[in-house]
Amino acid sequence: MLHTVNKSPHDSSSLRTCLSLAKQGSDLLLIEDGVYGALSGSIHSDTIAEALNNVTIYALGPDLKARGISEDRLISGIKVTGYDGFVELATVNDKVQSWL
Amino acid sequence: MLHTVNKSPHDSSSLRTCLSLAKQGSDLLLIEDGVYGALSGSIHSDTIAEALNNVTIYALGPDLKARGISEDRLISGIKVTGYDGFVELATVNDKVQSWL
Amino acid sequence: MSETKKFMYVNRHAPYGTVYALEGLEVVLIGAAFEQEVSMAFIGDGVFQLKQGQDTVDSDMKNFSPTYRALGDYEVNRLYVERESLEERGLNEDDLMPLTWEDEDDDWAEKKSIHIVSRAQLSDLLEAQDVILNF
Amino acid sequence: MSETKKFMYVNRHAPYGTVYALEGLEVVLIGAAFEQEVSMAFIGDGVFQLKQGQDTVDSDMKNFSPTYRALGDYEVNRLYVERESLEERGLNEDDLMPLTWEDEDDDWAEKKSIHIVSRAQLSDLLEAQDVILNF
Amino acid sequence: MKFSVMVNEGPYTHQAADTAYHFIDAALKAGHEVFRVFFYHDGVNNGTRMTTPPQDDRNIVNRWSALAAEHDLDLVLCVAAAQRRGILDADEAKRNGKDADNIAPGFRISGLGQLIEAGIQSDRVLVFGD
Amino acid sequence: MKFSVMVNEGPYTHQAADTAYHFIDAALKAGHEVFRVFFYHDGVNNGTRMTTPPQDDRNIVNRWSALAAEHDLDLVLCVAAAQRRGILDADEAKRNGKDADNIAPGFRISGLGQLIEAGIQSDRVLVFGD
Repeated sequence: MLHTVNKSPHDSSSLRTCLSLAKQGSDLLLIEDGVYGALSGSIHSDTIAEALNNVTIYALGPDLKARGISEDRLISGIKVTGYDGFVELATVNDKVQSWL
Repeated sequence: MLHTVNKSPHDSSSLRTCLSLAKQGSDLLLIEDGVYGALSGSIHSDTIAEALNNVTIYALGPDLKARGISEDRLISGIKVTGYDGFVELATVNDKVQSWL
Repeated sequence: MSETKKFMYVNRHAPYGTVYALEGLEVVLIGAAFEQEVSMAFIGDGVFQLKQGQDTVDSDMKNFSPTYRALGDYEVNRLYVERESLEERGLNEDDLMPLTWEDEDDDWAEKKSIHIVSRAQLSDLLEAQDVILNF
Repeated sequence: MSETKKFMYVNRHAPYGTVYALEGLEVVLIGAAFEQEVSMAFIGDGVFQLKQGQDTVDSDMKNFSPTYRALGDYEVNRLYVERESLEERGLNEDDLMPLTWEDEDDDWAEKKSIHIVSRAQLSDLLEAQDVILNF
Repeated sequence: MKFSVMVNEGPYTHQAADTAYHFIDAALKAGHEVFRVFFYHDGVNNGTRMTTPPQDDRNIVNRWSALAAEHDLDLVLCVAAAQRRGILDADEAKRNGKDADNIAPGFRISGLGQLIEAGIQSDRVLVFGD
Repeated sequence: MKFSVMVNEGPYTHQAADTAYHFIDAALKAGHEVFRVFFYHDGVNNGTRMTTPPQDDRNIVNRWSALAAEHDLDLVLCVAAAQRRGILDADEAKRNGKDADNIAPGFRISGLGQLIEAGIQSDRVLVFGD
């Protein structure tokens, strides 16, 4: 199952709720303002780094780039993908849950 | 100064940000989904009860009523007011900051 | 048309502050006509949608809470409410509207539509769906 | 028209995810023509508006970050950024665009427009305003 | 006391448009003056006459138009925000080569300067949004 | 693979309409089928031809219309959501006694059943919103 989160973890509870319900082995794609969750060194980084033991986390490259977040600033283990990768994730997973 | 918060404290950081910046003696009015912050027994109730030492907190009655929250469920010390009271608060305070 | 699918409507917004709850409910009612396997999940502030005693007379909005009571008649009778979300908000099952449906396979016995489930159970339920729509 | 008022534009939204930052900036530019005492506050995710290196070429949105660099020419040179908001997000002053203005009362010396302030200082600044507009 | 109000969200989607309406209504009833209501961001969607909400719900657009008629309220839609969202009066339709307009009675389209002026002229400015 | 997409927010205000567009564009480029794009809530505001965004920004409405023309995409605006927000085609304008319509090329107005049908017919449904 693919989860998407499009909100900043600083402003919204969406990422926390997603992580509380995502099963081991799920994919999580951070999009839009959700990509701020991929930044290392924030007060949420430890929680997200820990979640990497459970789920594979991706961040949408075009959204990182728009916001001026370079890949060297990401939490180690988070993968960057494009819209084509988003489509691929939505294909290989049997369904998609958007944590709006 | 009058502060308004219109978001649930469970979903948004608005109330927390407001309380971190509101000065001693300020008025705070909870409106719309912000009135959920007035509920006693929630994981945020202690923080809000503590803030009552600093600021006077009001909740908009019509918004409580719409959401089925009766006054006996509110954190002790929170006052209920109507739209007329909202106007009065905006009048007696020299300005209004909306934590959207 | 293909076989029956499992549809879950996931509700995470409080009522009235935004329109998502009301318009989400409109989808559920229309969807009930399609004879799919339907359930609703109430997570986070979504649990507030089911709060008893909603009264919009002073705020001049449409009180759509009675519509939840009609869901049973449309055979929408699996409303899953996350226990942890209730507890975090200072609510319990008695705070929710008593929603029921009549089971025609059991001599029209009146049964509860609301099922309080744990976070772990809800996670399993999400995983079991074919289509998830979020409101 | 009455005397000069203190206007503060409070920015609490990240750029691009929503339009508030972009349309808020349009208000600041228009407002600069009114010769009021103007400042901007960046709180919470609003600090992300000033992040260096924004590039929207792959997302086909309008990159409005260059507009912040123009603010100095409009004599909008008091941009207050909450230090705690930066720190919570893993950012520091070097992550922000280097915004400057030229002080005509000081032989056109180039000065910084961004002022990193503590939560307590920001609270004082808010209190000192006449009009607060939120974006 | 002289109030101005900024409304940042469209009708129905967020309660902001409702709260702004009830606040203004209460302020007028208390004898205050409302200098201007400025609609910005999606708030401009409050000013289309093309809405047909369900019969059993409030009609937010008509409610604004009626309040404006009763109290000679100045309801201003920001032109830049309105262009992004497709809200037009006859002049704007002509200027932008559109074949119709959709502004509701009691509203007018103008620039952002009207918001700043409202801030200067009013004793209090309140912002309602998301 | 057969995709359907629900878009819940209007253009510009939230990035959802952009992300949905780029996702669909990428899916089509990868050779997938897009069965339907269903616009709900404020998403119906993607379907008005009355917008005039600034020259230096993307034109979200025109972008949808062009994609629909190129790929014979089915872009459906929910009728109930559209009525609340003032989006109309000629039929709806007539039915509701309005003097104009504002729907953009490539969009059609229909009922919520179209969303459920999309869920039944498609391999994947994605929701983009706020």
